[in-house]
Amino acid sequence: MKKIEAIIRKSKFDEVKEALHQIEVNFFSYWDVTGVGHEKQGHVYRGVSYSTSDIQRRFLSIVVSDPFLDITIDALIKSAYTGTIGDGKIFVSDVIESYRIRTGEKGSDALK
Amino acid sequence: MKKIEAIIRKSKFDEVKEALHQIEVNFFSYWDVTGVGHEKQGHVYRGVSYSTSDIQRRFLSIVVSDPFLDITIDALIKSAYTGTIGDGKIFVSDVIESYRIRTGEKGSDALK
Amino acid sequence: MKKIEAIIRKSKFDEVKEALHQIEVNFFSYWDVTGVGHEKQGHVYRGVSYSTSDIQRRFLSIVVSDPFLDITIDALIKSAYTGTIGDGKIFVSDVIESYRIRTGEKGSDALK
Amino acid sequence: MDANAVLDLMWIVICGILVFFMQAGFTLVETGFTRSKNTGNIIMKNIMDLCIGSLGFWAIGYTIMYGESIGTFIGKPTLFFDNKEDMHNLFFQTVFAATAATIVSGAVAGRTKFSTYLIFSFIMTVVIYPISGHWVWQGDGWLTKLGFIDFAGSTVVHSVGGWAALIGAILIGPRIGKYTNGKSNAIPGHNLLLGAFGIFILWLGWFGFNAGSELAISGDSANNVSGIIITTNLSAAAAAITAMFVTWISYGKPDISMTLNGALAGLVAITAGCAAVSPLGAFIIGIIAGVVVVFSIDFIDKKLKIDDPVGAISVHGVVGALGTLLVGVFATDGGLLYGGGFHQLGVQAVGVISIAAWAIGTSFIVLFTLKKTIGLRVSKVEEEDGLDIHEHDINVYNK
Amino acid sequence: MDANAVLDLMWIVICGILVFFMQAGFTLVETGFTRSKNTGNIIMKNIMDLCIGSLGFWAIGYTIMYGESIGTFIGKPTLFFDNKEDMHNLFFQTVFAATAATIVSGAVAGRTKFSTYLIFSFIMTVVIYPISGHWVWQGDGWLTKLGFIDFAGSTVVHSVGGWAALIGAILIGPRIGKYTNGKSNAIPGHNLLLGAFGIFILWLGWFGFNAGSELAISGDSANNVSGIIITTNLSAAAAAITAMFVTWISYGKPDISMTLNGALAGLVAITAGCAAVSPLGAFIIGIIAGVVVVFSIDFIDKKLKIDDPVGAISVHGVVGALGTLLVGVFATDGGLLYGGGFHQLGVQAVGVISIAAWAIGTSFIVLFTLKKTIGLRVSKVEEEDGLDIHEHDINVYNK
Amino acid sequence: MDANAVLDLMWIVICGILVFFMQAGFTLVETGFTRSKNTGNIIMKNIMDLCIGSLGFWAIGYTIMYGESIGTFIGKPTLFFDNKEDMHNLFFQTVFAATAATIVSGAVAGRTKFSTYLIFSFIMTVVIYPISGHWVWQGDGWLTKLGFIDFAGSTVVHSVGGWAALIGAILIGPRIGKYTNGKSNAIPGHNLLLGAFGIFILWLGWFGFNAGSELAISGDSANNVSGIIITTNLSAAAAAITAMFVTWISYGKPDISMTLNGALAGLVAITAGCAAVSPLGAFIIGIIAGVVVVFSIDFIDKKLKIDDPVGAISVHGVVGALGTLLVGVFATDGGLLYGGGFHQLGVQAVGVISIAAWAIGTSFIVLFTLKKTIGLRVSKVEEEDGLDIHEHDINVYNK
Ligand SMILES: Nc1ncnc2c1ncn2[C@@H]1O[C@H](COP(=O)(O)OP(=O)(O)O)[C@@H](O)[C@H]1O
Ligand SMILES: Nc1ncnc2c1ncn2[C@@H]1O[C@H](COP(=O)(O)OP(=O)(O)O)[C@@H](O)[C@H]1O
Ligand SMILES: Nc1ncnc2c1ncn2[C@@H]1O[C@H](COP(=O)(O)OP(=O)(O)O)[C@@H](O)[C@H]1O
Repeated sequence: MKKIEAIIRKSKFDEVKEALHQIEVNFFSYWDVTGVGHEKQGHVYRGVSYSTSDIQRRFLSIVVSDPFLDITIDALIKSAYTGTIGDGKIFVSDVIESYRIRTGEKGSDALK
Repeated sequence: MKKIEAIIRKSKFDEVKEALHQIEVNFFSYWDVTGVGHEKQGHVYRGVSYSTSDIQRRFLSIVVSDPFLDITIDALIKSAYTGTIGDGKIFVSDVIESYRIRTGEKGSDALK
Repeated sequence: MKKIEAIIRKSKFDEVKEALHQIEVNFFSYWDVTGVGHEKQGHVYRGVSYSTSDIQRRFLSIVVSDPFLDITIDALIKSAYTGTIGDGKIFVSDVIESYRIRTGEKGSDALK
Repeated sequence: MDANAVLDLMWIVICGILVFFMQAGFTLVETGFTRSKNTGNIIMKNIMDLCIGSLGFWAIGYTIMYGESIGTFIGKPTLFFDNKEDMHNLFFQTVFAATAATIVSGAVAGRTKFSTYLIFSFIMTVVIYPISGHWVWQGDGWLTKLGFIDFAGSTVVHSVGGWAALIGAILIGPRIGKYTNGKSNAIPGHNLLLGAFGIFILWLGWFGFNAGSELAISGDSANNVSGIIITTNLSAAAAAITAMFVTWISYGKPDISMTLNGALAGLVAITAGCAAVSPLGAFIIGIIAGVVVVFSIDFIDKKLKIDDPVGAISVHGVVGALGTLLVGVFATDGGLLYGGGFHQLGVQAVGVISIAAWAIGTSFIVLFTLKKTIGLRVSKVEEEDGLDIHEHDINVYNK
Repeated sequence: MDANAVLDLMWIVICGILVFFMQAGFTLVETGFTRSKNTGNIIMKNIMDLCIGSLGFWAIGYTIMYGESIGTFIGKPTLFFDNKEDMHNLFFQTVFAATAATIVSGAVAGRTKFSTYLIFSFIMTVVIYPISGHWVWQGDGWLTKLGFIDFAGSTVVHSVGGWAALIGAILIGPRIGKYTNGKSNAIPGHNLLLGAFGIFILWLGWFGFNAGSELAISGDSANNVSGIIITTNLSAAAAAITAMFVTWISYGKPDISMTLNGALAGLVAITAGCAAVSPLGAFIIGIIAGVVVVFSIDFIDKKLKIDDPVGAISVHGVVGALGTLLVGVFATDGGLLYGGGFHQLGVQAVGVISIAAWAIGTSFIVLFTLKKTIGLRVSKVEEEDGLDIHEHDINVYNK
Repeated sequence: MDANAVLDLMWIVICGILVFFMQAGFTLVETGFTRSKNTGNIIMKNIMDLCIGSLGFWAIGYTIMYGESIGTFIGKPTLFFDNKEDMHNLFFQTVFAATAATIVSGAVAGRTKFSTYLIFSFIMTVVIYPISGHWVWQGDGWLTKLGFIDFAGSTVVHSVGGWAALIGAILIGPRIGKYTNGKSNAIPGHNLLLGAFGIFILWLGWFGFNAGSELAISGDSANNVSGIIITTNLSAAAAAITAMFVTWISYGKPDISMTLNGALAGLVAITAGCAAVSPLGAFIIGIIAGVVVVFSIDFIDKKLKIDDPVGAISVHGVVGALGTLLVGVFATDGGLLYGGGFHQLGVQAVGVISIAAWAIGTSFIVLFTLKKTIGLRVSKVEEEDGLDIHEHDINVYNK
């Protein structure tokens, strides 16, 4: 099992969700984070101009069984893409074990 | 050391916290996330019915030393359980190193 | 590649960010969490005294390539330090793969 | 000035101040019923239509409405009104004009270009609203002569705003994601408490709106004023309760946002007849309004697929027209149920229809022209990210 | 109507409008002092007790209270009040009735069934409140005849609400998690700014509440009205400062929510005597109220273990009774400190106790019956998830 | 009392109530424009300056201001004002005093010790404000005798508050992180909607502030009152629009918080001359205020590097002075543009400067003494964590 953490534009979320839905990845958790990265936004507040690289983003945490890894990455990259700086990142790491609280199931059974 | 990530019902949080407390796991971090999963909630807003699988949940991140892993999982599964769809998931992964900022301690010493 | 998760005091965030900037770690994501730990805060609300170990903290998730790991940890420990209980923790884990959505780049190239 | 005249002036000023505060109520309702990313834009639209209205109505709008009648159709305009004896009336009418303009804002929330909105708001206040207003309230207008009754403006203010809102919502189109695969989707407002508090403020202001429209309080007007306060309050209460029960029965739960719309509908409905109907009449008008508003919102959203985030078209347009018609039914003097026959009802219908035609026609011309020139709508990216960040470079909510 | 009569009517209408706005203040205080998951439910309760009160008091409550006295105990009811000369009074009394009802809402927040609340609110407005009100304010009531002074309703409105709140809080029981292992736990409100803003609105409305209860402003009443404004303001200010210092000393920090409750307590306390005491008397009454309210809240929470999220029982019940008694001490005409002896104080005690008995008795009967039939309380799951989602199918706060 | 006298009293009471409500407006603007971690502290400061003002002005401040003049410089103080005939004036002046005090709060938000603030607020209300107020409004004050015109207090109230705010902001120093490497940093407010709603309330209250300052409404005053309502409204509207366009041009987008400050600036600017200028004059004064306020905020922040989170120094101090001077230009009777020559303008300058000197001098002495004794500022940790948690042991916002 792998954990995929994707940090995407908030405005792309609906498309990403739809894309995951298409490949039947209907299980994940998300929350809003602030991202620091290449992208910079220039602002003026009460006459003070400032530029910030702290940008609102959405963080998705998706645990998938190994066979699903590639298509999920693929779906994410395609649906979250705009081509301009700030599209975000995807990180993959290992998950040793998964449990479904309701049933106590373990392993990739817990992911379905 | 292992990282346990548990995604539970918000309404179960107090019980889970108490259960962790019982087994002396008094160290963790949590935040609110939206979960997408089996559970679906039907709503009506201004006459429009809609059903959403996006449900408010609480995300717990608990790093424990290896001997604590099993009892923690156990406590989580028991205390977060209701038996109806949407009880949530637990994911376990490896942690290579831990530091306590205050003392610079490393390894499982940092976790106590 | 390694993922560094640091849980720090909110009030130390600006210093930490500056310290990371110094060592050219300009890429990360953060969000606010509640931390449960040693630190306890005593409060009185409408005459009821209570003490809580649930404290507002900031969670930083930083993925770095291996050579950057040590200096990043170092910078974090130094800048987030106050010496009193509740300074927070740092956890390190493995990342198998990283992608930059904008370019599709993989591996540590995706992190720059 | 003698005490009675002072009383009248003071009453008008106080009521004007209450109506002024309705701007804050509209702002809260509109922000509460929509998403947080557009809050700043809504603030600006609402403050600006108050400012534009204040300047525009003083500069010319007031005399277009109340100036000496040119052929019962329009007032003779003079610039920069400055008649020391009439300032209280200018004030009272200014805040009414601002109300008409602000109604449109809610229906087009979340997707409209700010600069375009400013232009439309200006035209609304100095042309569209005062001309049809002249027909009814100037004294020599053709609808007055016909015997049309719209005491405080169910039609003159609310329907005009509501019909312009209708045209706006149609021409601008729905928000992205509102209708997909031919289905209407729910886009919950970001803070219903703001909405509820806004309703309290509007209800409060409405006492000024209706009872101030007596334009006097001395002598015989005194009891009229308090009668109006009661009819206004009863209609609002009845409509809110009714809307709640309608949703309770139709959707299974007492719906908050519809109940709030219900209260507003009750207020709009009684506006035309608040001085002409009995308390019992007001109560029944409220019940009717509470039923109609729920089904109207439903119909416009699900059947017509016109995206109106706050329900402005139904609350102000549809219920405004309805309330005006109901005067022909419930007026204790001349109403159908009081033995007056169909005459008054007929006159009411003529007024409702001709003013609807005027409001729809003119706002279509204006908005269509704006669409073809500077455009009505922000770009897709701007809408998705929210108008606040693109139009005003700000996040309203921060740490 | 002559100018003086118009002045009186106008004053009553304006004050009624101010009191009306207190409903918004109560809504904000109650939502601010409780958790976000019940916000929508609180909105609905507060809007509905206004609506129910508006209809119920018009339909029958007003005449139960002010109708011709049947044995000094109850007014002769007539249905659907429609006396053109008296509409301003109906309005003023309606918003008072709604205030009494809404007080209960805060004490039972976060766990009460919505439908049950609606029924209780109705009975409160048309039976419990108007009957004891008749005793004091109708003119022929037995307490009036005894010489009982409750100028604007510390007892008639606030204590009645407060005692009903007490019974409600007891019968419904504490919120889950409020008392564990015999210890009271803190459940901080979700937005104290709402609470603070609500207090400003209540303070504002209270000027109408107290000064409007003069029921006139012409002639000699004019100076009474402004005197009342001052006593009201001084008592509120003194009580807020006092409550702040009491908490500063007892808990180590100036506590915000207690300071807010302090301001309210000062307002409730002066309500009975606002026209009978001097500014200095008002100042001292405020100080006493500010001390008492803090200890009362403490006592009810920690010793009696009655869960009252907003402190309504203390603020309205206890301090309302206290303020009524203090009239017997500070009334410049007949008060203990002004050489009037214990007579007035005795009369005040009789009034306070008999009305408390009435309010406690009747609300016990009603609520106990409701408990045994449709139930008072939502289920455990509903309470944990929040009333908004289960009772109204909505999240008030969204993106 | 005859009907005309009652009318005057009633008008003053009503306007006082409106001005009272401005306290809520200031609270909302100040909280909205600053960070959430200090919200509770701001609530407490604003409630407390109202309470302190209410008690202090009654206890002594009012007679210092309006007591029999001692050498045209100060009123003869008497303790605990208790003149039944004059309570309406005490009330009206009390809420004015509270306004002057509360202006300071905004400029020193986010870093000031609460206890120190309370002391300063008390001195402000009972010494600084009433003495200079005496010079202009008591009738025998030396500035009155000179012919200085400050109808409703651009200088007497707003500038005094603004200059004290200036000294406060300088002596307390900027918030941590506001200026780094010689550069001004943006610290966005946490909820601009609160700010906007606060502005609506202030605008509302300002009708009472300005039109109430006529201190009468009967007879000839009636038309003055409505004239003032119009000039007040026009200036606010013109200034808001102007500020919006200035930011649109300078920064590329119509800035929300500056537009809100613009509206306030228009209100402050017209306060001195609201009864002396024509509608057109008010319109132009508003435009000037709208331009000046933006550049003044800019200048104070970026050039002077004085940290004023809400722009109080510019809005109240600078624009207050400006508005007072402009009376010398636009007064229809005696203004420069109306052929009155430079005389009035000169007198206005004398008033503006001498009151500025007084306010700056006295608040410097007081604040400097406080700085050297109990300290003005919280510790670094307290500021970073937020004043709420350290000063009041509370989080305002919870779940
Ligand atoms: N090394 C990292 N660790 C954690 N989050 C990262 C890292 N690098 C980037 N991010 C997240 O990805 C977001 C997008 O990255 P950015 O550099 O702005 O654009 P791009 O990926 O197009 O080069 C950042 O705002 C941040 O949230
Ligand atoms: N593969 C996954 N990755 C991340 N989060 C998940 C995953 N599967 C489920 N979750 C989280 O667990 C929650 C509960 O899952 P759900 O399928 O609704 O119920 P159940 O676990 O009882 O089958 C989801 O709302 C989501 O937050
Ligand atoms: N085992 C853990 N897993 C996850 N988060 C932890 C863990 N231990 C500590 N934390 C986080 O670190 C924060 C600081 O820890 P605390 O014990 O209070 O202080 P210290 O690290 O100085 O001993 C906690 O509030 C919590 O957010």
